[in-house]
Parts: sequence; C-alpha cells; structure tokens
Amino acid sequence: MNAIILSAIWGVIMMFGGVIFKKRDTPLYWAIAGVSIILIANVLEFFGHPLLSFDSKDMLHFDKFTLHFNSIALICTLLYFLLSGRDIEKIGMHVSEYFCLIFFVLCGVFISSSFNTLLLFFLGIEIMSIPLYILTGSNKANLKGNEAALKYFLMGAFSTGLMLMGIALIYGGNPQGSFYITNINLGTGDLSPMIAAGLLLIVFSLSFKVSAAPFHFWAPDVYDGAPAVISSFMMTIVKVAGFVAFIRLFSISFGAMHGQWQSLIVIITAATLLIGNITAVFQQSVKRMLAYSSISHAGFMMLAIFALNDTAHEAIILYAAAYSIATIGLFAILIKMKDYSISGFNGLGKTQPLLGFTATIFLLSLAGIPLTAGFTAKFYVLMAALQTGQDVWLVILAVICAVIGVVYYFKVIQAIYFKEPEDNDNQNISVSSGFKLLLLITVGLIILLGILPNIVIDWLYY
Amino acid sequence: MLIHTTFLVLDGAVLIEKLILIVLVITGSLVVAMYSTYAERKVAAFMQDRIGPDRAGPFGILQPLADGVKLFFKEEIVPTFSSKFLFILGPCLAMLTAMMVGAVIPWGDTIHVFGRNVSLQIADINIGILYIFGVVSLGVYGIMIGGWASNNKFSLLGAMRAASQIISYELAMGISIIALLMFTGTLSLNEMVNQQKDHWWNIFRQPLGFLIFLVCAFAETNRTPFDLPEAENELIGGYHSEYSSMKLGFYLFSEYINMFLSSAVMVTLFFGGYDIPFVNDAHLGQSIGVNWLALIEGAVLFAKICCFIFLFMWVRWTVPRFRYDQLMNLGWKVLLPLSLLNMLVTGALILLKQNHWHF
Amino acid sequence: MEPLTNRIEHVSRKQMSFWEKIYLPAVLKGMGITFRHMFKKPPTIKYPEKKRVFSPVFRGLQILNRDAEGRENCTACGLCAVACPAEAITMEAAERKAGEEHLYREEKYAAKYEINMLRCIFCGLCEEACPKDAVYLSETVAQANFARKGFIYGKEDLLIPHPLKDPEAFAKAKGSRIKHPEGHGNEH
Amino acid sequence: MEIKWYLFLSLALFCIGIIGALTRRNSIIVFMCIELMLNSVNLLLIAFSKMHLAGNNALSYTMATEAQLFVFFIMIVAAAEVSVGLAIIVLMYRNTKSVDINFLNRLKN
Amino acid sequence: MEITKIIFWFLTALALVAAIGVISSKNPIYSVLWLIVVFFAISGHYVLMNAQFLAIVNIIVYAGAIMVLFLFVVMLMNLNADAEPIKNVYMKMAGVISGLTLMIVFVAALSASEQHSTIIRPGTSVGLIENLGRALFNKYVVPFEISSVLFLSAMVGAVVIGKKDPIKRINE
Amino acid sequence: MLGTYFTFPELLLWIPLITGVITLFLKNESQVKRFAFIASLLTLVVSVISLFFTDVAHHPNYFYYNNVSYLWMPYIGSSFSVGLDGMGFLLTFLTALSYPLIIATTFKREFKNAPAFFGLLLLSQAGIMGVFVATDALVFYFFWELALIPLYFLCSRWGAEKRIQATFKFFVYTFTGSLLMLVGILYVYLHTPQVSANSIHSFSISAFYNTVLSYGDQQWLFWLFFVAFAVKIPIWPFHTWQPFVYEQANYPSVMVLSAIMVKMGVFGMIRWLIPIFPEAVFTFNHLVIILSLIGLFYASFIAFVQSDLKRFVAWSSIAHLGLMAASIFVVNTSALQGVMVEMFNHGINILALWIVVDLIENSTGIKKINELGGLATKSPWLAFFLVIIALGNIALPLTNSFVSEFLMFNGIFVFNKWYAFVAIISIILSAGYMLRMVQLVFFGKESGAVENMKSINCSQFWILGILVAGILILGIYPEPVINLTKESVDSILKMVNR
Repeated sequence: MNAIILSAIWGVIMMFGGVIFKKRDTPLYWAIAGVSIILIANVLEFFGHPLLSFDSKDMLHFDKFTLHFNSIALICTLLYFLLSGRDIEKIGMHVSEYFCLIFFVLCGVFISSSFNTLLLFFLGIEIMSIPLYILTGSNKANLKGNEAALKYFLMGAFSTGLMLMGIALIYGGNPQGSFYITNINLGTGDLSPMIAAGLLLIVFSLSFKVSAAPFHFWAPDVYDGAPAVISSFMMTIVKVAGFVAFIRLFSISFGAMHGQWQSLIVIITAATLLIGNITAVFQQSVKRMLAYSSISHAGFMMLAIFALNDTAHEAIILYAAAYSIATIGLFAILIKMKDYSISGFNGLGKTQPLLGFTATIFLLSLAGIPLTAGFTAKFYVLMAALQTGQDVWLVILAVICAVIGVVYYFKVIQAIYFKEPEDNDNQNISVSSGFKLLLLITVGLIILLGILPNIVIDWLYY
Repeated sequence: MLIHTTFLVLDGAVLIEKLILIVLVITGSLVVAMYSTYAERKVAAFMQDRIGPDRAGPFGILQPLADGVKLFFKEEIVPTFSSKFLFILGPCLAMLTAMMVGAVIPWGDTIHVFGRNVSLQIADINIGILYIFGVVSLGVYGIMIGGWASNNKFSLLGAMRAASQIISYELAMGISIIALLMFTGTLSLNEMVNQQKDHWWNIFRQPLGFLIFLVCAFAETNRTPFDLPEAENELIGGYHSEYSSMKLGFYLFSEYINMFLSSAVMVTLFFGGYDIPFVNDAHLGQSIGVNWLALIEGAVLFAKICCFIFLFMWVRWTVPRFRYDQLMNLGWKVLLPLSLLNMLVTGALILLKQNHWHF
Repeated sequence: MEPLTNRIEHVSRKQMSFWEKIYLPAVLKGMGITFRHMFKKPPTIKYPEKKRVFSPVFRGLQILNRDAEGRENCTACGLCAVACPAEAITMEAAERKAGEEHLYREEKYAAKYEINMLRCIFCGLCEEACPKDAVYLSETVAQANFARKGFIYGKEDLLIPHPLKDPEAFAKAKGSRIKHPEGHGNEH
Repeated sequence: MEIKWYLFLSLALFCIGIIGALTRRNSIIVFMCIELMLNSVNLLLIAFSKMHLAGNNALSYTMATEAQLFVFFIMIVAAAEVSVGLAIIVLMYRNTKSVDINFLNRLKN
Repeated sequence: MEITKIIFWFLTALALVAAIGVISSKNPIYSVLWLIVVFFAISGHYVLMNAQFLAIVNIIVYAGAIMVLFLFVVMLMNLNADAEPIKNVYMKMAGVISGLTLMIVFVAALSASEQHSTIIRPGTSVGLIENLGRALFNKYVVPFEISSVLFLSAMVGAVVIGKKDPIKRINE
Repeated sequence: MLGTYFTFPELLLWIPLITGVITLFLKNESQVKRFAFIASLLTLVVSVISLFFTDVAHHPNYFYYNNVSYLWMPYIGSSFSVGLDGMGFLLTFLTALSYPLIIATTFKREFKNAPAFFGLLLLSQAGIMGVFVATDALVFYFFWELALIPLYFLCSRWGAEKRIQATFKFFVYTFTGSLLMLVGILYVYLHTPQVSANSIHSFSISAFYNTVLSYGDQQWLFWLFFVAFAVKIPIWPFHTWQPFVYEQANYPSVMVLSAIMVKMGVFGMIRWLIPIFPEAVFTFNHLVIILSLIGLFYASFIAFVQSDLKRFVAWSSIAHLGLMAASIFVVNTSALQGVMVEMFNHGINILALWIVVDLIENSTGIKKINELGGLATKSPWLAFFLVIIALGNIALPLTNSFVSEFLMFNGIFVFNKWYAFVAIISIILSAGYMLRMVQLVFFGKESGAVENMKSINCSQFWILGILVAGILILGIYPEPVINLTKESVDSILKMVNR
C-alpha cells in the first residue's frame, strides 16, 4: 500500500516539478530520492512497519510475495534511474513529466502485483500501460517512435477489450458473481463454457501485455521504435510486473483447475520461445535483438505460469530480478552508443575495457551462463516446470531455445572482444567514472545473484 | 428519500397527461424563444439608447412572427459537396437537444385537475441534473455536424471552437454542481426545489458555485462574451454561415431555447425554482387552493427566468467577446481550479458540520 | 514630439492588481453603465413620420436650374465635369437653333447631362465651378432604387420644374437652402 | 428478457468491433472499434449484474452493484485511454499526414 | 408482445445496424456518427434494465465527451473517404471471417452454459445513483482513488504528447 | 592445518580461482607468467600433499577422504560440497600437473594481453578442478559450465584466423549438451528422496545415487546426460567441433582442452551417468559402444590421411577417446579400471604430443606433415622424446598406456569378443598412423623447414623430460595408479549392479 500511495504522490510531485524545477537535471535527483523513499517505505512495510496504512476493503492484498516483488521492482528502478537517468533527460523537453509518468507506471506495477479483485487487476494493468503509450512516443520528432506509440496503444487497447470481455464472462459464469479473485472459487470441476471463454480471453490479453506469442508482434516494433531508455524500462520492470499479475491472477483464481488450461499455456510458451529466439538470431541491431530476446525471456517466464507452483513463484521473483538488472545494465551501455548495430560494438573490449567487460557479463547473464543471475533464474524456471511432471518436452524445448539465445548474445560478445574496432562514433563515447562504478555494482549484483540466489528467494519465506 | 422510479410503467392517463405537458413545454419554450429574439433586440436598443423594432404590431410585438415568416420564405441553399443529410441533421439536432432539457425542469407544484394529481414536471427522474448534463453535452453535435457539413473552413472553425469550448466549460460546470449536490444530497430537481422552499435558496449557500455555473452557462449557450463559434467578424457567422432559411432559424432558435432553459435550470438550482420568495408556499396553498398556487408559482418561476434572460442580454450588450486563448485560459486556469476549490471547501465545511464542530 | 491633439491616451503597461485582474468589478461597472442607458431617452426620430430639419449647409441632390423665364441656364461649358472630383458628370453640348430661345438661355446648351449618383459625393464643387449658376445642390436626397442604372440621373431627372408653369414645384425643388451662408465671392 | 439475448447481442457487438479492428487501416476507426468492444462489455456486465440479481440470494445485491461499478470504471479508463490515444494519433498525423496504422511499413514497400 | 420487448428488439436491431455502419463506413465522420447511435442504443438498453445512472453516464462520457473528441480529431484532420489506403481484399476477408468465426464459437459455447436462459430482473434500486455512490465511496474508494492516478497520467501524457516543443519551433 | 581449515578439494579450487582473478589485474607480462606459473605450482603442491592425507582407514567407503559440505541453497537442498576419491584425485592431480607444464611452454612466447590470457587459463583450471571434486549435482553443473567460459574466451581471442567460428561451434555444442544435462539433473533431482529437513529433494550425489527412477524415465534421461558428456569427449557423431577447434586455437588452450577437458566427459560418464541410470546403461550400451567404435575407426582412418599436424593429433585423440568411451559402457571391473588409468595416461601422452607439435610449429612455422621431414638431424632430443611419446600413444608394453589399454581390451573382450576384435584393430591402426607421422616429420627426406629448426632448450627439455619420465615410470610400475582407483571402480560397480 505504501508503495502505491507514495509512488502516486511522487508522480504528482514530479508533475508539478515540471513547473517548479528550473534546471534540467533537478528532476533526476528528485526521482532518485523518490524511488529511495518508496523503497524504504516498502521495506519497512515488508517488516511490518508501514508508514501509512489504509483500509483497502480487501481490494488489495499484500503478502510477502507482493512486497518482495515490489522491492525488487524498486531496486531495479533505482538502478535504472542511476544508470540511465541522464538519458531520460535527453528524450525531449518535458523531463519532469517523463519521470512523473514513470512513477505512475510504478504505481501500476505495484497495483498489478497486489490486486485482489479483477477491478484492480484491470486498473493496475491500465495504469501501467497508459503512461507507457506516451513514453513510447515521447520522442516526437522520431517517426518510428510515433508509429511505435500508435501501434502499442492500439494493441494495448485491443487487448484491454479482450481482457474486459474475459472478466465479464467470468463474472457472469461464476455463480458467486464476484470480482474478488479469491472468490472466484471454481473448485476443481470442469470449466463451464462461459468461464472457459473468459479465461481464454484473459490469457490472450495478458499474452498481449507480456508480449507472448502469438500476440507478440507489436513488441519488436515498439521496443525498437521507442526511445532506448524507455524500451529498457518497458522490457524489464513493466513486463515482469505483467507476469506477476499473470501468476497472481491465475494461481489464486484458476489454480485449482490448472490442468484444464495448462495446455493452452504450453502452446503459448512453446511458440513464444521459438519465435522470440529464432527471429532474434537474424537481427542486425542490438536494440532490436534485445526486443526479440525479451520475447524469448517472456517465453521462459511463461514456463513459470505453466508450472504455477511454489517454485514458479520463486522463479518469477528471481527471473524478474535477474532479467531486469541485466537488461537495464545492457541498455545503459547501449544508450551510450551512437550506433545500435552489432558491428557498432566491434572492439569495445579494447577501446572501453570496462564497458566491454560489463556488457559481456550482462550478455552472459541474459544467455544464462552459470555464475550469473540469468542462470539461476533459468534454473528455477526449469525446475518449476519440471516439478509439474508434465510436458517435459517443453522444458527441453526451452533449453534448446536457451542455446539459440547463446547464438545471438555471443554475437555481441564476439564483436566486443574479438573484432577490431572500427572507425565509428561508438569509439569516442565518454562515460563518467560514476557510471562505471555503477556498472560494476550492477555486475556485482548479477554475480551475487548468480552464486547466492537465496538472498532473493529467502525473503519469500521470511 | 429513495424514489423507486419504475421507468416504463405507463398507464394511459399518465401518458396523455405527459403528452399535454410536453406539448405545453415545447410550445412554451418556442414562444419564449421567439419573444427572446424580440426582447434581445429591444434590450439592445434600450441599452444603446434606441427604440428597437416597433413597426410590426403595437410596440413591434409581432416582430418575431414577421421574422419567422421571413425565414420560412427565404431561399434554401445547400452548399455543393456537403453531405445533404448531415447538413439538415445539424440544425435538427441542435433544436432537439435544446428542447430536451425542458423535460426535467419542475415548472410548478403538483396541481389537482380532473381528480388527479398532476405534476408539472414531465419526468421527475432522480438523476435530473445528470440528465441535463447529458443533453447539454450532446448539444455540441448539432453545431459540429452542421459546421462540418457546410464544407466551409469558417464553419468548420466555428464548429471546432464550439466543441472545444463546450467540452472545456462542461468540466467547471460539473464540478460547481457537485459542490451544490454535496449540500442537497439529491440529483432530482424537484427535490431540490422542495428543499429550497424550506431553507435558504442555494445561491446563498453556493455563491461561488453559482458564479461559476453562470459563467459556464454563458459559455455553453454560446452567448457573448463566449460567442466565438459564431463570431461574426472573424468567422462570418461561424458554423451557420452557410445556413439559410428555416435551418438557420433552427440554429438561432436553439440558442434562445438554450438560453431560456439554462435560465430555468439556474433558477431551479440556485434561486428556489418555483418557490415564491418571502412567502410560505404551503400556507398560501391552503388558503387559495393548489391550482392557484401552482399558477402563481409558475408565474414566479417565469419571472425569475425572465430576469435571467435579461441578464443574458444585459451581459451580451456590455461585455466584448473573448479572444480564443483568453476563453481557454479562463475555462481551464481560472474556473476549473476555482470550482475545485469551491468543491473542496464545501466538502470540508460539510464534514465539519457533520462532526458537530461549530464555528 | 509635440502631440498634435490633446486627445492622446497614454497606454498603461503596469501590472494589474489582483482586484483588477478578476475583472468582475470592471464588468459590473460596465453593466451598470449599460443599465443606466436603458433609462435614457432615446434620441431616435421615427423617420417617415418625423423628419429632422437639415442643417443650413446641407447639400442634397443636384438640380439643373432655370432662370426666371423658365430657360435652362446650362451652357454645357463642362467646367462642372472638370471640377468634379468623382468624375460623376458627363454632358453633351448642342447648338441652340432658331426658335429655341425660350428654352435655352445661351446659344449652346446641354443636350445630354448625366450625373452618376453612385459616384457623386455631394461636395458641391460643380456648383462652385458653374459660371452660369446652372448646377445647384438642393435639399432633396437620392431615392432608393432597384438597379444601378436608376442612379444615373439624366437631364429629365435633374431639371428643375418650370418656374412659370409650375411655380410651386419649382419653389420646392429649389428649397430654402442658403448657399454659402458666409459667402465666398462669386455670387452674381 | 432472457440473459442469452443480451449475451448474444453483446458478443455480436464485440465481434463486430474485432472485425473492424482487424480490417480497417485508419487508426481512428480502429480505435473506435475498440471503443465499441468496450461498450459491448459494459452492456454484458450490466446484463449479468441484473442476472445475478435475479438469483435472489443474500449476496445478489452486492454482486449486482459490483458489476455496475465495474462498468463505471471501464468508462473511466476508456475516457483516459481516449485522451491519450487521440493525442498519439494527432501526433502521428502531425508528422506523417496520415493516420494509417502501418504507415512506415507502407513506406518500406 | 409487451412494450419492453418491442423496445428491446428495436434497440438491438439499431445497435447492430449502427455497429455494422461503424465498420463499413468509408468516411470516418459517418463512422463516428454511427458509433454515437450505437451508444444511444446501448444506453437505451441500460434504461431498459433500469441502470439509469450508467445510462446517463454512458451518454455523458461516451457520447458527450469521447465521441466529441473523436469528431473533433476527425474534423481537424479533414480525413476523407479516400484518405485510407485500400487494404488487401483478402486481408479484409480474413479479418471478417476470423471475427465471424470467433463469434460463432463464442455463441455456440455460451449457448451451452447453464445460465443462458436466466431471466434478468430489471426493476430494483441497484442502478440508482444513491446506492452506487454509496458503494463507490465506501467499498470502492481505493479503486476510485487509483483511477485518479490513471487520469493524472493520461492528462500529463496528453500534454506531453500534444504540446509542441518550443525549441523545435525555433529550429523550424 | 592444511587439511583442517581448508580441505584439499577446496584449496584445489580456490587457489587457481583467486590467483586467476588476481592475474587479470596484473600488468607486466613476465610478472604475469611468473605469477601464473607459481600459482599452478602451488596447486600441484597442494595436490601432491593431499595424497599423503588419505584416510583409507576410517572411510573404506566410496568417498573416503576430505569431503566437505557447506549449506549453499538449503531450501532446494543444494550444498557446496566437494570431495575427492581415487578417481577424483587422479584427475585433479593430472590437472595440477598439466598446468605448470603448459604455462612453462609459454615462457618464451609473446601474448597480446597476457594478463587476460593467463588469468583465464587459471580460471579454467579452477573450473575443471571443480568438476572433478564436486559431489553435488548443482555444483558439478556450475563448474562444468564455468570451465567452458574461460576456454571460450581463450580460444576465441588467441589463435588462428577462423578461431571465432570454431570456438563458437564448440561452445554451442557443449552448451547444448550441458543444458540438456541440466534438465536431466533437475528431473532426477525432483525424484530424489528427502535428505535434509529443509528441503524435500536434494542435489547431493548420494541422493542422486539413491534415486529410484522408472525404467522409462531412465531411458530418456540417459540421453540427456549422454549428449552432454559425449560432446565433451567427443564421441562420434558429436565430434565435429573438435578438429576444427584444435586446428584454430592456440596451443596452451588446445593442451588444456585435449589433455584435461575431454576427461571431464569421461569422468562425468563414470561418476554421474552410469551409477544413476544403470538400467538405461544396460539398454543402450551396445548402441553407444558401436558409436564409439565407429568413431574410433573413423578417426583412425582420417588420422592416416591427415596432413595437418594439429588435426592429426586431434583425430588421434578422438580415436583414443572412442576406445575409452566404448570401455566405459562395457561396465566391468577391468574396463573401468582401464579407463580410469587411461584417463591419466592419455592426459600426459597427448600433452607431451602437443608440446612437441607446438615446438615444431613454433620454430619452423609449418604444421603440414608433408612439408616437414628430417627434423631429427637438427633436434635429436626432440626426436627421442617424440618416439617415446608416440610409443606411449600406441600403447607399446613398458609405456604407460599399455597397462590401461590392456585392461580396457580385456574388459571389452569379456563383454563381447567382436567388439574387442574391432578395438584391437584400432591399436594396429594407431601404431600405423603414429609411426607414419614420426617417420615423415622427423626422419625421411629433409625439407626446407629443417633450417629453422632449433634444438630444444633447457626448459623444454625438462618439460618433455618430466612427461616422458611419467610415461616410462607408469609403464613399468602402474600399481599405485591402479590401487588408487580400485575403490572407485568397486563402488561404481556396486551401484550399477544393485
């Protein structure tokens, strides 16, 4: 609750900041301060000392999972602000407003992790999406950005329509007639046609939101078209929040009849994994490659939805942290580049050893090499999927897709270390030592999570 | 009080009753609108030290009829390339929406005829104000469609201005009403009037709210100083510059009907409706009979409305037209915050009172 | 620079006070003014029934004058057409034939004399230029007309009624206008 | 009325919306089709709300109220979405003078 | 037939015809107008079901505000029927067929549901504003407040997107 | 003190790991080399000392000394547990021994970015050590991958022209295999019995050994594990990456790859594959043996016609490893014993062979067999060593391989005569191609390349001397090695035949 309230309030503060702040870099400091405050409040709430308390009439429910995820999202955001905050300022004129919108998105993220009724589920997803439509198109001069925003918006609205129809059908089909997800207690019986139709539509719409195939087609264009800073945020925290909402809704409401809709998820997962990975191989631009890779990571996270057990919850948390941190780090480096193509990275290991090294670690983590967070995350996901004891072929498919992932991630690593630097603008980038230090800290986090995933997971059982 | 309105249970007598009332209200508003045009000219003349129309009939009171006849016999012109259907639809819609407001205004207390209690309100729906809002918000379609169908840049600009103006001012209007609703606790106009009979008129409880409402009402009816959509000297008449004959008449009429009905709404909301000031209506009713009372009340209401119509005209001939940016600034930067403030203060006061904190 | 008139108004650029900014007092003041005007006596004159007296310097429609015997004064010299700043006057001259002495005072007369009333600005320069006192601005005003053509006044429209045959009409057309009350010198 | 007629009506409207969204390329019309979809959902929710009301158990009143408020919130979200969506469409139009959803793809071809 | 039934079928037919009008009109203006008709028909249904508050809110919000904005934008852009590029006929067919299939599947599936012949009960006080308002400000106060965040973000967003950059203007 | 606070398996891990990281930050090249050499020597010393701390008396069981375990991820039942048994010791010793020698061969060479090179080398040592000492499936998997990453960078960064593609192929192959193994590990893990109170399942090796898997599960799980190990070994048809990488990569990396890394596969099969899926092993052993023998034959023939020295060694290595793989799946005492000893022997033989090839290419700049010849005249000591190494590779009596290959043949023979027959032909073939190579390169017609050939210097002499001495000593007195691994063989067979 604290996180929701504070992020909304801070959003408003940042909104007024557009009028108050005179210097362009002031909003960043405020934003960092805001995230820190929200983080502290959230941690305090986690330990049972909420700063503010408010009776939500059971509309929101905060458990360890939720609060823990919120903390992770906040830490990732903090990292994101620290690493890429300077680049948010470069998008356009309305610096403070961008931060304001990001805070509103965060508010949506927290709602989607803690909703207890379908109403708040819907509102949370929408609060997450609407500012993002704007942020996608925030670079107004960029045609690609405009179209990305338009596409994202239309797709998002369309999927909202599907979701609402699903919710309506579930409400109608449920004799309890309630929107409380805990009340959608359907038992383990057969799905009634109405509920089945509703469930199908909700799965579709959530697949849209998390860019799972076959509803992924907006993702590459949008992630590629949006300003790189914003794609970084969209791909990580927002997408992961979508998954948290997904798993929360489906485990609480429809967990009991898991077997009846699992095969649907299996198909979506398999398709997502294959499409995301295979298309990513052929990309020449790192940004676009990362867009496709984010689809493939969505596939991996879908495995957790497929599994829907305790391990799956752990896995989602861990995956959220691992994937977000690595992607944010990689994007922070990518944004500094002037050329986003893979050949733009040529010889980075020589000209900018530290950037090259950290980028390599991030890529290794995304590829899921042990000793990095990416490995433990994939490990947990696979374990969760295997625990169900069904559809082992899906897990094997996932593993093969992970190998395909290696192909495109290592293309960049090869460019960084084994290719000679070219005469392009990328070589003359200058980064501050603070930025370097932060990158190292990020790398440290990734390796820490790679060795001791417990430090994240244990909080779930604290 | 909870009014269980079963909406579609109609018996024959009620139907006839309502039909008569509808006809009365429509004719009434048409007549008032007609004579508003006359009044407008007369008031303008007086304020400009002139005499005004005085040829048709004594003091020119047949002037509106003459105007009407003239409009009827004017040549109909439909511009080429315009959608003919929409071109005709525009003024019709404007007229329709203008008329519809009258349905929820209580024109007087219940009367007793032919052994029946007949309410002088066409539809006492419990969401009267919302209904008015709905209808008012539709009013813009008439203008927009007409402006667009004219296939003329000035018309289109006028229509655009109208749309943005009406949407902008609806907000402040709505919020100022909300502050009022906090006091009244009902959306039914009849209820409100009954409340004002016993208590203060709402104007004394919501002076700021009334002011905002008044300004917004000016804007919503496209009256000067907010008559940008039809600004004669910039847009050559705005959305109706391509219109002629009775279609133009409809537009002009709808403006006056709007004026009349918005005055009626303001009177009902803020000035006690048909309540006779300084008199206890119930006592009076006992002494002279219900029907006479209703008649007097109707007259009083009409008098109040006339005052407002006069106010409309008075302002028109005093205040010059706004510039477009001034209009928007006023709506968004002044009225909206002010109405929000009004709402907040009202809410706070109500809370204080509920908690018995005397001040 | 020295102001040419004493009506100059200095625009004040000072920041308005809050009281001024809310405009309401000013609006109310304005409304007060307009309201006051409602009770002023309207200066309107109901025209067809009541007419206002023309001012002594009023210049109306031209007439072509005749002398006391009823002969046309105009000799078609063209000075009026030259003087006309609006170039509204055209004429054609003709020789007086024998037996027409009772019609025309001089040997030459205007066979055609037209004034375009849409162009005419009633400045009176034709009257000033006329050496024969033939053109004369009366007190009548131009009648409304449906066509442009109707405003081109020919000789038949302009010529003053015969003073002997119809003395009343002549007097009326001539009016009581005092030419140049202060006088300018070329009166006969 | 039986609930099924409302159900079918609302599904028909929903599917018409989907068809429109799939077949049209004018982004404004696509957006309107989406609004149509939302409205069909609203209609269905209210019909369901009244259906649950007919159930006549202790909770039916609450159940019915919930759905109607849900509709209220859908309207809220729709309004917010429209403001953002139209802003984006206008932005797109300002830059490209087109409201085609696939403008850039068309450029490529 | 009772009067409500006649009204029901009339409104249904109106809604469907208008909805088809929305998607088949060449000119966006007509689409907008058709959509307004749909909204009116749906509002009529609400009234039939005695959900007056939502009926009027539907009119105010959708017909009164949203569609005016649409109309506004369409008119501003001055889009004509020929502004829209012709989409591949096969694509159109595919869209129509998929939509119809979806509908048939849903109708078939939902015809089998047990609730489908429940008769709805319109005449109660659920739809009255007083009751809805009470629920909204008590139980639903959290979503209500949260929706304000939604609006704020939409507002900020629309301003960010809609405002012209001052710097850019200088460059131009 | 040594074995008390820090147990030996840990030390074997931490020393290369820490020194490797430190090396990355050093600057001076000679300093780097010296530091790396001393670090690897330190590991060797620890390894040797650990031998004296064996505790056979107290732990007659499988893991009989220096097992240590820390809680790592308690909720999923994984702990950081490492331990050494006979086989583990042998392989860690091989690793510890090889690294100083490999580093010593580089002393006279120049390397671009030496700190990175030697740092990665030491890190790879840590990874390999980890694989050999891990007694927890997750730890094993971790190190299995970790050994790969430094080698990926080593081979991609330094080497011939096509090194990047070659290494990438290698990487993808092994990574695919290992991820499939991960699925296998997870699946087995989910069927392990409860060991600790914290978690339902456990990753510890004993829990894995005690897992009861259905026959059907075993059948497909077997292949998941098998592919991972087969790619590493490599068994035909998973071998295609190997010659390519060996040809393109730099010598130290190739030495690590062929001498030690491939042993990871063999080790994995013995330690993880066979005991966990005994029934599946007995189902598929014929198939695997046939694959291995095909590989053995195929590799031998190709080695015969191979003109490139590096590729030649690569193919000969495949041939040997094919034999080893075949005998693993025979699963009897003699064969397994043979494989364990052979792992060590093949390690030092192939290392020695690579060192010789390295010397030749380094001084002549030529690695085509046809273009070389008569090198013995210039470098008699090298010729002498090479002959002994070649004989060791052929497994002539009195060389180390003789004992191990004999044991393997014996095992195969007991299993199936025909397989043994085929395998024995291979030894003849290997004699043929080895001797042909020696003949062509060192004797025969002198080529132009001889002019550049130098005699070996003192350090090279000592390096080769140590290895050759090892070959000879183990050939004459193989008893200690056999004794060391006997216990391991017994316990595995016990597991398989339970």
